[in-house]
Amino acid sequence: MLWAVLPAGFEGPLILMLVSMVAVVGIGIYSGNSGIVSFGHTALMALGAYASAMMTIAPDDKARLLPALPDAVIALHLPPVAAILGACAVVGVVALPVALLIGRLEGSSASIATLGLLLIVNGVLVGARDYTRGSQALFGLPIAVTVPVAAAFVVLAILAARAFRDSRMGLALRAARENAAAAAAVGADVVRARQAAFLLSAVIAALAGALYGHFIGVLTPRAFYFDLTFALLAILIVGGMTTIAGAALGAVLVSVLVEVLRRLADGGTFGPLTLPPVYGLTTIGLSLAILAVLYRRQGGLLPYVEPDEVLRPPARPAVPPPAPARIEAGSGELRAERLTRRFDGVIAVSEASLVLRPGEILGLIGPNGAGKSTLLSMIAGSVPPTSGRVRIDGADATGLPPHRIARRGVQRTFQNIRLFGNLSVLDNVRVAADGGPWSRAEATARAWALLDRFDLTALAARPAGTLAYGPQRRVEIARAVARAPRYLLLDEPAAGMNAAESDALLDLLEGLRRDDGIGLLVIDHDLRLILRLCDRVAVLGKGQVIAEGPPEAVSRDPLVIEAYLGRRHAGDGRGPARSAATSGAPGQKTTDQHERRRDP
Amino acid sequence: MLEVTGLEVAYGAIRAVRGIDLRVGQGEIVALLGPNGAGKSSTLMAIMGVVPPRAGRIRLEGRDVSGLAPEALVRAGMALVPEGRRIFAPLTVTENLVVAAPPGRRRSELAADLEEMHALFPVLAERRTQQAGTLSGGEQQQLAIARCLMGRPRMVLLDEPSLGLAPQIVDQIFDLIAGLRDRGLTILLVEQNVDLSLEIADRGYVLVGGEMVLDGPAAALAASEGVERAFLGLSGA
Amino acid sequence: MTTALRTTTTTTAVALALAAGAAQAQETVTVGFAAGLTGYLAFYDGMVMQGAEMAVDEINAAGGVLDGRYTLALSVKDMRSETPAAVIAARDLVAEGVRALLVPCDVDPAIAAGQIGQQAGIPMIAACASTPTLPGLVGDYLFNLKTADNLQAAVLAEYARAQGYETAYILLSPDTPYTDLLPRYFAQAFESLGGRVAAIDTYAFDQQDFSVEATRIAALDPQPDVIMTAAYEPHFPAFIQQLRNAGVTAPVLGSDGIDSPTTLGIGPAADGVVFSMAGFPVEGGTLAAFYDAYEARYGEDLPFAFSATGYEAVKLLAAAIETAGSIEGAAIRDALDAVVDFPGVTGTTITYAGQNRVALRDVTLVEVRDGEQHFVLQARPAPETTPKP
Amino acid sequence: MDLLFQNLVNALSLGGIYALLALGLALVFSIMGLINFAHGELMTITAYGLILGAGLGLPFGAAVILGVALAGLAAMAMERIAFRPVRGASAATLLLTSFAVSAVLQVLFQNLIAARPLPVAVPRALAGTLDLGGLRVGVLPLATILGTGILLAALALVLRRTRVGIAMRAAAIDFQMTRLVGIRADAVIAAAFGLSGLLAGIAAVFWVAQRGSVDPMMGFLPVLKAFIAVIVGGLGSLSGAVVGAFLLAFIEVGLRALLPPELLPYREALALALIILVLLVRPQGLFGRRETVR
Repeated sequence: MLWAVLPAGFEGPLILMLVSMVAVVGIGIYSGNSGIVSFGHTALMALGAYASAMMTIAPDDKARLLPALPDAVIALHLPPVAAILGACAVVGVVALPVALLIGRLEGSSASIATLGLLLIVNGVLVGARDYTRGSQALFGLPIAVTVPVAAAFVVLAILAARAFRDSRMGLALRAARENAAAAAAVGADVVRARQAAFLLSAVIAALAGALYGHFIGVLTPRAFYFDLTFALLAILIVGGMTTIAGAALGAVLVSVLVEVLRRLADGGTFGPLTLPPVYGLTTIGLSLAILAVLYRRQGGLLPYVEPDEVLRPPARPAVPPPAPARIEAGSGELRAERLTRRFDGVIAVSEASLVLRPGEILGLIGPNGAGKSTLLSMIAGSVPPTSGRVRIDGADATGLPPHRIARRGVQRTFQNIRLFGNLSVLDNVRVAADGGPWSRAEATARAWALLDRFDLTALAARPAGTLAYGPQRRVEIARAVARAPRYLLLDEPAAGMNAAESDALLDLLEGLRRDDGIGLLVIDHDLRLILRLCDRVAVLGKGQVIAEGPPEAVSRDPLVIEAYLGRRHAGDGRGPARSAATSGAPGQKTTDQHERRRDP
Repeated sequence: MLEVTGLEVAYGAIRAVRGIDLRVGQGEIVALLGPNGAGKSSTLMAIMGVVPPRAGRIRLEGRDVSGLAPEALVRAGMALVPEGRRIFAPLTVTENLVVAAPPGRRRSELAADLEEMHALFPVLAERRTQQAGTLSGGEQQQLAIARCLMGRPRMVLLDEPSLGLAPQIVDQIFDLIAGLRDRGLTILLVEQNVDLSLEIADRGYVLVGGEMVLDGPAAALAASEGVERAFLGLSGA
Repeated sequence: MTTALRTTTTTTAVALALAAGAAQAQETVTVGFAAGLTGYLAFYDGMVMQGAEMAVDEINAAGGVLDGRYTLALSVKDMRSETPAAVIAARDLVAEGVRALLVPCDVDPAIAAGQIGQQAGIPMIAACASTPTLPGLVGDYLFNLKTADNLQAAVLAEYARAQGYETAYILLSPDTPYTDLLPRYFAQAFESLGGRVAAIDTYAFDQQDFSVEATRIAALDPQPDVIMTAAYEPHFPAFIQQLRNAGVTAPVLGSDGIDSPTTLGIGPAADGVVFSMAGFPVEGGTLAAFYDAYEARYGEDLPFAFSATGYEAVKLLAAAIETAGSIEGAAIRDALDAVVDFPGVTGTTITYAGQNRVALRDVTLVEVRDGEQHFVLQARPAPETTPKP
Repeated sequence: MDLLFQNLVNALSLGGIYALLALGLALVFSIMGLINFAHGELMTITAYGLILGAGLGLPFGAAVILGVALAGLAAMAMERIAFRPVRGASAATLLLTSFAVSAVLQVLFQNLIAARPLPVAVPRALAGTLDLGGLRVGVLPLATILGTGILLAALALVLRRTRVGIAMRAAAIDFQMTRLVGIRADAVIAAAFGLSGLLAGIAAVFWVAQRGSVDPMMGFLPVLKAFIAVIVGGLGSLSGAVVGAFLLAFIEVGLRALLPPELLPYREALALALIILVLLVRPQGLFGRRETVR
């Protein structure tokens, strides 16, 4: 037994290291998966510690220290380990409304809310002195945390954290950390996942707090305030917030550093060296270590990928991939009805209507700023329309959030590729497959099958952000298909591709229509691709649908050409002259226009 | 005036600009045309030092300015009117202009510069105390141009000045741009509006998929079908 | 590690002993101190440490304890003014084999470290935490040395009544036992002597603005005869300044928490403040001599009573070891528990016998005038005035 | 009536100090996205500067100038040494960096200056009271209100009228664009830090004058309050920071003056709850810019 042979002076620091490991692994469940730095988990630790104190301090002492407590609480006298677990349950209940609230927030507003939680809990613990002794120490907790007890709970915390990380929710949350819009677009309910993560991490934090209480034996609100918050965040940042291994490694490194510095700070003789005491060395050393990591490796020492994920390539499950039935033509339609969107008084899209049926490919073209992406975003739910309706297979879907639209069978890709950059290619697709009507293993099998189909198998373990442009596009489309959508909205899938790449893309898209029966809406500037691919083409100009029909007809429509290139090209005789601005030689006209514009 | 050679811009693994050459002569208006996503804005941002290029050289008036910070390029005589105008909306019109005056400029000179801008853009004179965010799109575009002129640049880069503006306003803006050349400025104009751009430009380049596919005198480009084909994605057909 | 350390020390000690021509080999008795050398306790614990160092050196220079069989050593661990670190420091010290322990100046870490020492059966002295309930909370190995809160309060109350003050306004903070209990003891004693408490107001520890409280006092009609508080830094300087700024002129009584340079340095606002302390360096007294020695050694031009009680603590331990004739914890504890009229360096005698490990000793009152302390009186309160802890 | 007036004075003087601090925090935040928790140490530096000035035999006014100047210089040094390497990093990274800087400075103060509180003598003139038509007002609160008021007005003038002020406001709106009109990034950031340091320094003078002492940890609490004020006002909004500061001061003073004694212990929690209430209604703060959804 390791701890039995440890010099006596090391047992305390070792236990403290294990307890801080439980804490940071717990915080990591929320912060690591969601990417939101939390300042509030120290408050949850405090709640856990105080809850456990209520259940373990001897009734006589409780009656003396906290006479205002209800008799039932005073009478409670559980053995420490039972009380620690009980405290986790209590904090779980208390943290539920907090989790529901904070889980709704993202980014820095969530961080700030957690800071508010820290301040409020501290204020309440200090203020409720009849129940907590306020700022004064609450003592008499049995000192019961030994190395094996702490180590056992570390294992428990790591298992819980790992289970969450690998769960559907955990994967969805990590995806949202990388790109919130894309996570919503594949149908992930990020809010729910974040709420669950907060709740679970709150419980683990409470566990850490209770362990801490039963290690120190004395509680004060001040012990669970900024100093501890800072110390725990330092561990997370140094190790790498985004992995469990990083959190654990951080706990080891920081604890060792603190211990070494603490001994150095006390002065004394180290071999031939005699050092004078340097007070505050620990704080300085810890701060400099944090700065060093922040300056050099902002993701921490072990970012994003767990060590075992590096060592073990992702495996294919034994189950066969589910193959959704081909979607029948005529089984419904996606309708955009008179959709309008204003931004600050500017009309981006005006009364645009479209119909997309399963098994057809509809092109949407138009010059820059015509409102194509806005129209697509309105259908996909990421931009709420100012007016108009979206109907999916007859049901009204107007104003639904993107993940609900996605769950109704509408998937999209983005003009600027939005992948989950630090997740593997496989996980990128798996996040979406997770939402389908099949088991987890089947979802994974489906993701593999799609990688095969999109020629991505060799790249399965690569972080998606490190791929070249073409493969990134393919990953994005594979991801959009993973949930077996009925309708697929593609925003400039060929932008930036060379001819060979866009030819390959063309085949892929045709395959989706032919083999799966998916209805595709394709926005692109590459008219060659649009003309070859589409059954119908709609043209958007200044927010309005100005033409719709078979590709050949549309491509000759002078209104279309004018919208793209200006009036003169529309008038150079390659189509029916519907435009008014035509006369004279090009050079001549230029002057005319100049004249006209100068002198209105 | 401006000479760009072998410019490459990449965001992570995505190559937005793939080794282009570009030259703008003293007093010229050169149009850089191309469809959405062709890499036009990336080119401008790289020239202005906002995005570090992966490769390539940028020379201004013969001097190598590659790798300079945006503010240093501004002091070297270059200015950018960015896509979407990016005026300082909560600031007044005058404050928007004053902020762009070089640090060394004296009060009297500054006042003269403001007068000049007011003469050039009468609408800005009318609205000098108004918050810039309350201006119409066209007025904001004028403000953005005036702001860049406050630094007395010799070389101006304009990114999609017509974007989101009504047609008559676009006409006005293009008149203004043509007028700038008459004041001796050299202009690199990035546009989607091919017709109008080629009307006022001396020469043009066409960028597709991060690569330069066409260049030539404006009139020749306007007459050629190549531009149209490039735009409509027919270049390879 | 522990053994190695002891061997080195022993070797040095032997060498010294041989050089001095002494016949016996000496062993070291280590006194541990889990001290807040950084953080908010640094001022207080640092002084206790220096006083203790002086006592250790003095005793060793005089040949050690138990007929020179042992020399003393002081082992100090910085607990950074953090309670958990105090536990770890105390555990380390226990593991190192200390024979006695000094606990930090604040009650929370003192209790935390005290629990460790109590478990290990090591006699402990709280050299500057003055809460009289502390020994009761921790157990039979912990002794209070500093003037206990109830003693200070009783002497202050006696003084207030002697000055003819009828009504008192009390400002307390429930955030520490010291700032909470001491004023309450004062109220109790003041009322038992026939005075009346006009009002009790509270402040919070994370409060640095006292304008509201000062305003409230200024608005009292009639004004209280005296204002009493146990607030210390940074609250006391802020409170007294803002009190005077609000135009309140009533005399202010304080306690030994404000025995610090700040009280003397804030200027006119502190003039007239009377507060209690452990002792005053009257000309020719033991405390004055100690302060001279302290200044000579550490160069501080303003030593405070915390250094003296740190010194007293080690002296008391040494005396207890002599009485016990042993360095065993239980024996030292019993010897401490039986101490009667031990002559302290602060100019008072110290008695533990019959006092439940709370030192019975004189309290000194001083008045602040022109940035200096002026002796007012030294007294031991009447037992019937002294509130029970 | 008298009590109400007194507490109004109290709230205004406390709010003024919070406002100076919040403004400094907001200025730096709006330009480089950093919530500088080491801002409090700038206050501490000023306070030590006052002591140094007194030690050098300077008159109080000169000591104030010395202390405030030290804070300004320290702020710029802090930016140059600690924050420049992480410029552009995430908000959390920046925040942690500032925590670390704050911790290092506190330890340095403890080791190099003094662990214990040091007294700061304030001129006798500031300790008196004035009689304003039957209403008694302390000179110091009055001086604080006047001082912070004049300073806020002067600052508004600087931000509106001077070119460096306009540049700072522009940088707060769109930093990259500010560089694109030729403003040097380093200069504007240094100016923002310097100004925030001066503001912290002046706030520290008033704060220390009320407090009478300085210790290494002194700055944490007021800066925490200022941080809350900035959040309430809306991160990134300068006028919001000022409004938030006064709102917080009024809530704090109001609760302390009006709460019944049995609820007084909960005042901090209650104050925060009120703040959270404000944020629930306006999550982006009173003057925060709502991020546009595109």
